Amino acid sequence: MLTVENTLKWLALFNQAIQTNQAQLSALDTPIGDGDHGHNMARGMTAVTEVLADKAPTDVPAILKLTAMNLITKVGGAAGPLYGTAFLEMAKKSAETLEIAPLLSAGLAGVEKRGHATVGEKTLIDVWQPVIAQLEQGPLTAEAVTTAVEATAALRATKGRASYLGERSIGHVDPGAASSGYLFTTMLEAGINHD
Amino acid sequence: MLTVENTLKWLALFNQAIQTNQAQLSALDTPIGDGDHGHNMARGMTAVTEVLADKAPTDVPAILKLTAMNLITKVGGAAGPLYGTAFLEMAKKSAETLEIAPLLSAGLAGVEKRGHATVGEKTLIDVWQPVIAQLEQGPLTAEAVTTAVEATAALRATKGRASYLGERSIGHVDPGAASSGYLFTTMLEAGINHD
Amino acid sequence: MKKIMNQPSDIVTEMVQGLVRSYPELLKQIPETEAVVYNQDLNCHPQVGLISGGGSGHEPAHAGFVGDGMLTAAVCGQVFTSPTPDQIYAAIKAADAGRGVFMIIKNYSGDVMNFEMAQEMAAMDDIEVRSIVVDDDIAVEDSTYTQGKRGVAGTILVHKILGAYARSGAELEAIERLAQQIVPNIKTIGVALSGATVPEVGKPGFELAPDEVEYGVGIHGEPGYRREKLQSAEQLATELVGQLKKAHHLTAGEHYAVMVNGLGATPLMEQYVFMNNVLDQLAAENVVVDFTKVGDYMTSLDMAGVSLTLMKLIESNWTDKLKEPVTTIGW
Amino acid sequence: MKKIMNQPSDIVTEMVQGLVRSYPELLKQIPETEAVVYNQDLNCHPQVGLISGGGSGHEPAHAGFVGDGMLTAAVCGQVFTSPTPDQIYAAIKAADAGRGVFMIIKNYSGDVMNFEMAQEMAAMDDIEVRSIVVDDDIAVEDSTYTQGKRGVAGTILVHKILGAYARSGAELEAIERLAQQIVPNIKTIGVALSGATVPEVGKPGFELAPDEVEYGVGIHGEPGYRREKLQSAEQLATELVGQLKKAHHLTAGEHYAVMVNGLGATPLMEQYVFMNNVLDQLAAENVVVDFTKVGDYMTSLDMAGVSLTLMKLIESNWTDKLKEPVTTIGW
Ligand SMILES: Nc1ncnc2c1ncn2[C@@H]1O[C@H](COP(=O)(O)OP(=O)(O)O)[C@@H](O)[C@H]1O
Ligand SMILES: Nc1ncnc2c1ncn2[C@@H]1O[C@H](COP(=O)(O)OP(=O)(O)O)[C@@H](O)[C@H]1O
Ligand SMILES: [Mg+2]
Ligand SMILES: [Mg+2]
Ligand SMILES: [Mg+2]
Ligand SMILES: [Mg+2]
Repeated sequence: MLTVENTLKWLALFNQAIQTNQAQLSALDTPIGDGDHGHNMARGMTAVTEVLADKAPTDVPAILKLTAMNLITKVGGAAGPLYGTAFLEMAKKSAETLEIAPLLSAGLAGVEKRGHATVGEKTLIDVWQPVIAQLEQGPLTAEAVTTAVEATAALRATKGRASYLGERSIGHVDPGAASSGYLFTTMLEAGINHD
Repeated sequence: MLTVENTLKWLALFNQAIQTNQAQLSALDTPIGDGDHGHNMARGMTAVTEVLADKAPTDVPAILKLTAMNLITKVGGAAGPLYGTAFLEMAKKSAETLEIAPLLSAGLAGVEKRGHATVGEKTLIDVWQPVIAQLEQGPLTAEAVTTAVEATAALRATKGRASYLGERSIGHVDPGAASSGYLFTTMLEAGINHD
Repeated sequence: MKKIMNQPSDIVTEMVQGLVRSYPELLKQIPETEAVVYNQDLNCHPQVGLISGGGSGHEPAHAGFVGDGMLTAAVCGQVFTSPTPDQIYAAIKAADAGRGVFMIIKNYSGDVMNFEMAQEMAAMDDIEVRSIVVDDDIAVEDSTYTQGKRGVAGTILVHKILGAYARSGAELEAIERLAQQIVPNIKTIGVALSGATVPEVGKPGFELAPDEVEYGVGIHGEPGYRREKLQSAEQLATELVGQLKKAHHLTAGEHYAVMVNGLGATPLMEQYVFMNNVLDQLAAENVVVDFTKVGDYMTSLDMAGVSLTLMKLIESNWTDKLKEPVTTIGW
Repeated sequence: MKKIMNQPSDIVTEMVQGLVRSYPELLKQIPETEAVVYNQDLNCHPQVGLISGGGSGHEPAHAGFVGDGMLTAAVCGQVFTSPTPDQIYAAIKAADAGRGVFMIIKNYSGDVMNFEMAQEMAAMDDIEVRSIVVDDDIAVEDSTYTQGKRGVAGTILVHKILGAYARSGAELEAIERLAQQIVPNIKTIGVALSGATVPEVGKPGFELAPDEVEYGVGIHGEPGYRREKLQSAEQLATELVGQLKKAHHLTAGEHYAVMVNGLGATPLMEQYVFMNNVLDQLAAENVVVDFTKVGDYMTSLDMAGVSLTLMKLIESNWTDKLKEPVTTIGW
C-alpha cells in the first residue's frame, strides 16, 4: 500500500541507486545500445528529487504525477517516455487505489502501449511483468527481481536501439531492465510490497 | 666543362640520389617545415628523367632547359620555382659558356632573385654559394659540399616555411641545402668540376 | 577524450547558444528550451511548419537545416538522446503558422515516442500535427519482430524536398503523402573508421584496430554488420554501392540522387575521393545521377567514416526540389 | 594512417575529379590541370577574375569557394605543396574575361614564387594580373629578417569581400586597393589538438600527448608558440582572444567579423561551444560583432583544433559584402 512516506522513501532510494549505478547502467547500454541509459536516468531522477524536495507534495497522486512529469521532461531517449508514462498511469490509477500491484499494472499497460512492445523483447517489460505477477500472488523478493533482470541476458533484443544489434544482444543484460531492477529492489527497501 | 654526356650522367645520378634519399629529405623537412621536400624533388626528378629519355636532347642548353621546365611544372612548393629558376638561368647562360662555375653562378643569381634570400638564411643558397666560391678558385671536393650542408644546421631559418620556426630551426640541417648537397656530390661523381 | 568544451553536461546548452549567437539572422532559440526556430515572422508567408530533431551530436543536423526552404524549427536533445516531449511541443507551437505542423522523425524508439507524446500535447491545443518516420539505413536488416531500420543521413534529403514543397505552399496532407512516397526511395549505408566519444562518457563507444573498419555502424555507434581491414576507397565504394544496389533493385536507366556524408572527423578530401569511386561504379551500372552532394550533414560527433545515400528519383519534381536554393547554415 | 583513399600519390587528382563530378553546375576542371573554374560563360557578365589556390588538404579551400560572388578559379596543388606556375597560369587564362585577373595568395614562399612565375607567364599574353599576399596568422611573430606571417583562414574573408566587389563590377585597380586595405585588418590564430597526416607521409607531422594542445600551429603543421595541457573551451578562448586583442589593439566600440574555423577533425558541436565563449569575451570588451561564421573553411587534413579570425570592420561596406549571398560549395 503506497503512502506519502513510503513513496517518497522509495523515490529517494531509487534516486540513490540510479546515481550510484549510473556508470554501470550506461556501460550495460554500450555493447547493445548507445551508452546513455545511466546518464539519462540520473538526469531524470536528479530533477525528480529536486522537485519533490521543492514542491513537497502531500498526497500520493501528486508525488507520482510530479515524478512522471519530470521523467518525461528531463530523461529523453526511450527511457523518458517509458518511465514517464509508467508513472503517469500510476498517478492516474492512484486516484482509485493505493495498492501496489494494480498501480504497477496500470504503469506497465502504459509502457506497453507507448512502446508497442511486449514480454520477451528484451526490455524493461521483462522485469515489470514477472514482478507484477508475483506481487499479485504474494510478497515479492529481491531475488525474484534480480532473477528477472538477469534473465534478460538470454533474450534477443528486438525493440529500441538495442534491437539493431539483433543476435549480438544475446548474453548482455538489458539496461532498462537493470534500472527497473533498482526500481523494484528499492521499492522493497522502502517497505512497499504485497499488501 | 659541361658536355651532353656528363650533364645527362649528372642528372641521372642526381635523380638516383633524390629517389634513394627521398624519405630522408622529407624527414629533414618535418621538424622545421612541412615534410614534403623529398616527395617534391622526387616527383620533379622522375619527370626530368622521363622527359630526357623521351626527348633525347642533343645539346647542353636543351638538356638544361628541359630540366628547368620539368622542375618548374612538376615540383611545386618552394623548391620547384627555386631549382627550376636555377636550371633556367643555367640554360640561358649555357648559350655563352659551358664552364661550370659561371653556369652555377647564373643559377644562384636566379635563385636569389626568385626567393629574395641571401647567404645565411638557412636555405639551399648556403650550399650553392660556398660551392661556387670554391669552384671559382679550384677543384671542389665532396667534403666541402658535405661541410656546407651540415653548416646549415647551425643557422636560424628566416626564409620559406622553415622560417616560421625561428629559433627552433637551429640544430636541424635545411632540407633544401641537403638536396643541393646531392646535386653537387653527383656533379662531382659525373666528373664535372673546376676546369 | 580530447574535446573543446567546458562541463560535458553543459555541452548542448552551450552549443545551442553558440549556434544562435552565430546566426541570429537565421535562428532564434525558443525560450526555456534547446530548440531553435527560423527567425522570421512566420505569419507573413504562412506555410506548413516543418520540424525535426533528435539527440545532439549530429551537427549540422538538424538545427543547421532550419531556414528558408527547409525546416521551420529543430529540437536539440542531449547528446545521442532523443529530446523530451515538452521541448518538441514548444517547437511545434513555434513552427505553427495556422496551417499545421509536419514532424520528420528518425526511426529510433526514443524519438518516435517523444515526438508522439509532443503530438498528443499539441492536439490539446488544436494544432494539427502529422509526421513521417525516416528509416533509410539498410545496414541492419532485422526480423519482422523489430521496429525496423534506423533513420540516418537520408533524413536530410527529406528535409530538403519537403521544405521546398512547404515553401511553395503545399498543404499538410499533401506533404504527408509526399513524405510517404519519398522515404521508401531513400536508402543509406555507412562505414566507420573510428568510434565516437560521447562527452559525458569520455571514451569511444567502440574501438576499431588501427587498420580496421566496420560497415553499417549506426550514427550513435550502434554495431554494424561486418568488420574487416581497411582497403581502398574503391573497395569501400564497391561494398556500399553493392549493398544499396541490392536494396534498391537498382536498374540501368533509373535516376538517382547521391549523397556522400562525412561522419564528423573525415576530411572533405577523402569524401571527394570516395564520391569519385561511387560515381564510377554508378556509371558502370548505367544509372543517371541527377543530383550529388558531398559533405558533413548528419555526423556522429568525432566518428571517422562516411555514409552513402542513394535516393531513387521517381518524379523529376523531386530533383528540382533538391536543387532549389535555400538559406540555411548546413545545406 | 587510416584514410579513405586509393594510391596516396593519386589523391589530389581523384579529389578534384570527385569534386567537379559532384558539382558540375558550379565547377569545371581546366583541361590537363588540377585547377577548377566557375562553370559559366564568363563573358556574359565579364568581371575581374579572382583566383586563389595553394597546396591541397585545406578543403573546402579554395575550390569550394569558386562560384557566383566569390572566386572565379582555384588551383589545387599537391597535398600541402604550392601548385606549379603552369597550373596557375592555366587558371589565370581561364578566369580572364578581358578585365584582368586578381590573385589571392597565402603567404608561403612557395605560393608566392609560383604565383609570381605564373603572373610572368600571363604578362606575355597581355593579361593584366595583380595580387595580394594574405598574412593573417599572428601566431608566430618573426624578426624583421623573415618573410612575415603565414596566410591562413582569414583568406576566406578576402575571397568573400573581393568576390562581392568583383561581382558588382569593380575594376582591377579598385580590387587591388581594397585588398591592401582589408588584409591588415584580418588576424587569425589557431590551436591544434592533434597533428595532420599527409597521405604520402603516412604519419602525423607532429604528435601531441593525449591531454596536450599546441597554440599557433600552422595549417601545414608548422610549429606553434606554446604547448600546454588541454583546458576548457573558455580557457582556449581566453588565450586566442587575448592574442588577437593585442594584435588588433582592440578597443571598445570597434566593429568586428568573427570566424571560428574547424581544422578538419573537430566536430561542429565543439566549434559552436568555442564560439559561445569567444562571443562572451568579445561582449565583455564591448566590441560590436557584425558578422559571425562557424565551420570548416580552411582545414588542415585531419588535424583537430580550431582557428579564430577577427576582422576589424572599418568600413560598413565590408560587412555588407560579407553578408551578400553567394553560390559556392563551401561558404
Ligand atoms: N519500445 C520499447 N518498449 C519498451 N522498452 C523499451 C523500448 N525501447 C527501449 N526500451 C527500453 O529502454 C532502454 C534504453 O533506454 P535509454 O538508453 O535511456 O534510451 P535510448 O535507447 O533512446 O538511448 C532499453 O534498455 C529498454 O529496456
Ligand atoms: N625564399 C627562399 N629562398 C631560397 N631558398 C628557399 C626559400 N624558401 C625555401 N627555400 C628552400 O626550399 C626548401 C624547402 O623546399 P620544399 O619543402 O620543397 O618547399 P615548401 O617549403 O614549399 O614545402 C628549404 O629547405 C629551403 O632550402
Ligand atoms: Mg541508450
Ligand atoms: Mg616543404
Ligand atoms: Mg540514447
Ligand atoms: Mg610544402
